[in-house]
Amino acid sequence: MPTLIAIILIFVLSLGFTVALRAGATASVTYPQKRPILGGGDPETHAWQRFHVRYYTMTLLFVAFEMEMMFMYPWAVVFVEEGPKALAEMGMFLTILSVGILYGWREGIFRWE
Amino acid sequence: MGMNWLAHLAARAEVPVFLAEGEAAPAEYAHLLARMPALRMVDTPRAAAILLVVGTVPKALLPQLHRLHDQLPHPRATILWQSRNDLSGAKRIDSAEDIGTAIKTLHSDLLAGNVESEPDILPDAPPNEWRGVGPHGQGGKGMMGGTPYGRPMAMTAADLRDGLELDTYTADFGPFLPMFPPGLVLKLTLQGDVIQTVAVTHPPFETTEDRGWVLLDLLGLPALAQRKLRGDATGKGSFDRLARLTAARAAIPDGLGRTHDGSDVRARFDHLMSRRDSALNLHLHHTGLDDLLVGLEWHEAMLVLNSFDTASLRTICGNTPEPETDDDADGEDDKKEGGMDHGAHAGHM
Amino acid sequence: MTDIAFYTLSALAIWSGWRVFRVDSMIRATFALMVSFISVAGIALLMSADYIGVATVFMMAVEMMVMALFMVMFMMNPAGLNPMQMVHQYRFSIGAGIVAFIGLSVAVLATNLPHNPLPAGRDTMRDLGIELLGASMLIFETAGVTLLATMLGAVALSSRNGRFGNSEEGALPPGLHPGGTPAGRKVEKGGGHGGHGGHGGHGGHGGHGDHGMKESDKAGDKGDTDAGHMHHHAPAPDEDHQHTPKKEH
Amino acid sequence: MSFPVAFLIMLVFLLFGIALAAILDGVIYRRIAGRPGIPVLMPFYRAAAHLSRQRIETEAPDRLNWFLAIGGYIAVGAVGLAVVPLGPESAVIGIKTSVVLWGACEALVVVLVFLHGWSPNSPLALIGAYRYVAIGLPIMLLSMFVLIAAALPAQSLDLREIVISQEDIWNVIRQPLGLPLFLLLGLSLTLRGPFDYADSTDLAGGTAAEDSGAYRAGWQVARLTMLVGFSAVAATAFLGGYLGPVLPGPVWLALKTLVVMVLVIGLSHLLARMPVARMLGLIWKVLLPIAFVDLLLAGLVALA
Amino acid sequence: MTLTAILIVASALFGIGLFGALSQKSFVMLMMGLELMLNGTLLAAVGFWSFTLAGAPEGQLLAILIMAVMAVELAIGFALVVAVYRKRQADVIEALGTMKQ
Repeated sequence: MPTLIAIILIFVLSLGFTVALRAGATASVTYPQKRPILGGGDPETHAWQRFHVRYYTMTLLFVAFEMEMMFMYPWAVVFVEEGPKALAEMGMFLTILSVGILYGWREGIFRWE
Repeated sequence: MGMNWLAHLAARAEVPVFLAEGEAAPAEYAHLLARMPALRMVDTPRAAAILLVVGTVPKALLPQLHRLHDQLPHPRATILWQSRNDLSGAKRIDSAEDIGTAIKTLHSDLLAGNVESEPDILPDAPPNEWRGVGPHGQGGKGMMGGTPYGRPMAMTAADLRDGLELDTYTADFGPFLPMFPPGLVLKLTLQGDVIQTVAVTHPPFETTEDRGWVLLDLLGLPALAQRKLRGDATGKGSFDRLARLTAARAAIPDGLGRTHDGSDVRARFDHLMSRRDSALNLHLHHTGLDDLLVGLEWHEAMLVLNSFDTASLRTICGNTPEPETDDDADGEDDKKEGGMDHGAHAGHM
Repeated sequence: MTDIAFYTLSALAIWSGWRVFRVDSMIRATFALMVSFISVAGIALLMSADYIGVATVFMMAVEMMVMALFMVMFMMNPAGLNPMQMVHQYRFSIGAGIVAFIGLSVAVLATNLPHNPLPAGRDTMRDLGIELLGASMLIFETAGVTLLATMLGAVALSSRNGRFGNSEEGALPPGLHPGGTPAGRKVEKGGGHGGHGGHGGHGGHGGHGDHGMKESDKAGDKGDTDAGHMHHHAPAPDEDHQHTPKKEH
Repeated sequence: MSFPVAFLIMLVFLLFGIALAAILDGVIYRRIAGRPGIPVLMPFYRAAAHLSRQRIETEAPDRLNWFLAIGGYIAVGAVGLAVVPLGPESAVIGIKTSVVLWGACEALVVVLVFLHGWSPNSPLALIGAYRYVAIGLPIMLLSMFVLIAAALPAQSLDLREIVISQEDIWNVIRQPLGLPLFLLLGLSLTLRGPFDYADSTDLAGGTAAEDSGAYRAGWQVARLTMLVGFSAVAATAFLGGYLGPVLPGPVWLALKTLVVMVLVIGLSHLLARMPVARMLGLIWKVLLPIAFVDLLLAGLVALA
Repeated sequence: MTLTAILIVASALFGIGLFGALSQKSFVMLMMGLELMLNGTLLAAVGFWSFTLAGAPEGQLLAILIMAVMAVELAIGFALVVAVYRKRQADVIEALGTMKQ
């Protein structure tokens, strides 16, 4: 509960600070000012688009790999208590997952597709 | 009262200046400006208070200059340095000695309200006519149609690298982007951050400025770039040691931007860092910008662009196809329409 | 105090969950879902689930980030500049949602739930660790294998740079008119891009230099067979604007 | 230490930290650029200059997310600082899983920086946002591994326990690979130097390219907040936090935070940035295996 | 804060998720509905763990597994979306029905 209060307090203060930033400089913005920065150029379309993410396969691998953290945190707490058994089990777990990374590497997913 | 106090503090800051380089700029102007402690060159007009036009911007690029001018936040002012351009309200300076103090004074005056902030040059109207439909007045016809908020939406095209048909973004980039050689305007089509097509709208100006520091800047070493720009005052030995420490050479991918004679960005980087006066003899007869840039992502493309000296880059631009002229512009409309139909079909809209 | 926090967080979770399907912008939809998850994480913290609560934020921030990438990549009008509703069987869905909610709530209210709360001061992290390494060891390792399978499946399905070269790469651009010669220039062998293939090794053999070449040759071989297929499935709307060849990447 | 007192100390720590970080940034930049002078007040003048300029919004921006990105980034950095213990049993956020909470902050940074680049509807900012995600996601794995390694000898995910476990020997010596890897993460979290794929020069400022006026100042403050938060966490996890003779705990913590801050700023000016695809490969193929080795060594040392 | 209240919130989240999963045409939005349903399930699991299991670790394990399911669903789901989009340039569910290649 105190954790939650502290976090909420920090968020309220930070967002309040940003609201104060918004309050300043109220001059209205004109259309020529609004143009996106292109060094003088004028774009044909909106920049928001179906953006081609070049590393999308990597993100899928990452999401699966990152799940391992969920198991690793509790493991770290009991590691010394459980000793070599813990080392062996986590070693096995990480080895299994590393195979996935090696496969991804071989498929070239860490490049810009 | 409160505002005065803020303006008073603000006037003591380094003046944020955005540089717009034109033709026949004063020699070594970048070095000169770098040695002025009261100025700070910024990357984007959004951060600048003063627009400094150096040299003369040719007529063909005046619309771009006007657009750039209007992008600065108020209060703003323009200084024309050895320039034959004409901007209403802008101050002219010709001698190199005065430029530092002139900018500083103008900035203080702006903040104190002694000088009016310059108004927009362009009319206050959206880039395209639009009248929103939809429940909140936004948007146009259908999902992808119309010109919501004054611009159409991007259209799909097949990608070069992996063939996914996602949206493309086409625009003229430059001539006043800090990472572009001055004067260069490229019509780029991007998909994500990868360049799909290149056409030269305007070649770079002829200068003999050494742009080695830009390459350092692009490699994420602004402090070192500044050291190089400020010149020999700090000693060459220490610069070389620092440059080696940063592994800047290793950060450039091997073989990036290779021309037909086999020189790549790394080789040209070495040459720029070594400060030899002789130009690197490049054979660029059949190399166009499309050969060099198409398929590269943005950062790599910028490294390639800035690794050439201006003369070589002008040759390369000469080998590059021109952007479509009016005839083709019709064709382009067709393309848009076609894309729209296609998109609509694919998305069941 | 706890009750105020609980009701606020619950309201936030439900409201942002509802917003997910009501906003136009895909980015807002995704991050509304993230806010819903974070609110649930806050409720978990209230129930002294220190680990699950915080870890939910951690995991869901990442997952929603990835989701946002894909949402923007594949959804038309991703920023919601034009208003839109991409729904079908709307009434049925609303009905199903309400029925599910009411059914579950009634079931909850009708059941006499056992009350056996978490003892105060219990080291739940340690419990979980012991459980993972002891009794539930098999679950833990099975999860590993499942995740591996997920990784392999996801990579195999979505990546087209297989060890046999790109699945569709090297296909020549479609002709200017049906059956015509391919538009655009021929792929240059080597050329200015030779070195670029070395962008991040391909497979265990870290050889970078000549790799792009090899791939382009391979792609070239496949080109002929694939050209027809390309043509038929991707009638590019901008056929006559295709200046550039597909280069080796 | 009661909660309000701890919270106030944290706020003071944060404000001084931000000011000091801004000054240090200027000083180190000038040293490397070969310019004379120590500009102590320049950051404040610069902030005043930002505040006195107009705040421009772009065409049809995502105002809500623009606002949330800046405010959220500040908040997340401050939460990072709040989990750091100022003395025995006196962290503002005293939670048993503070390492995981810090991990959540890291993950949220990626989201917020992405939103900051997404909001203005501008091409260069958008590219910066997407590039940052490519690096920001996988580099979190490094931090998770080295922090778990630091948690092993403490048998707890609580930073307070991690400090206590360093009474004999600091983690920076016990696990020599940990701090360097963690510093790389710090560079990425604070958008600096070789990991500055979001706000880089080749994009004219990237996600910050469209920020003007007060928002520009706000974004810089947010980055500095994150720098302070990160440095304090690094000092706690690897340099023994508040531990030290003679001086009171918070002073030691401040000194160590300062050391990490100097390291991060120095590294950011002295390491070149490589194209993003190369960096992606480097993280997965080189740095991640090193993080594995760090964890393995830490495990063996903890068992020995 | 009682278990009943928590379960009602959880069922509300589940209901909204079900509505989303059924009504959305787009495959990606459908996945968001699924995630929201799992969100409700997660809340219920933590609630049961906290109020009725006396802190038995299996409750937490269940929550972790729910998150793992989300990750797996996300990864495989998006991989499928990419694969389908390659073939069809569409991301709506109807497109899956006509996949016969």
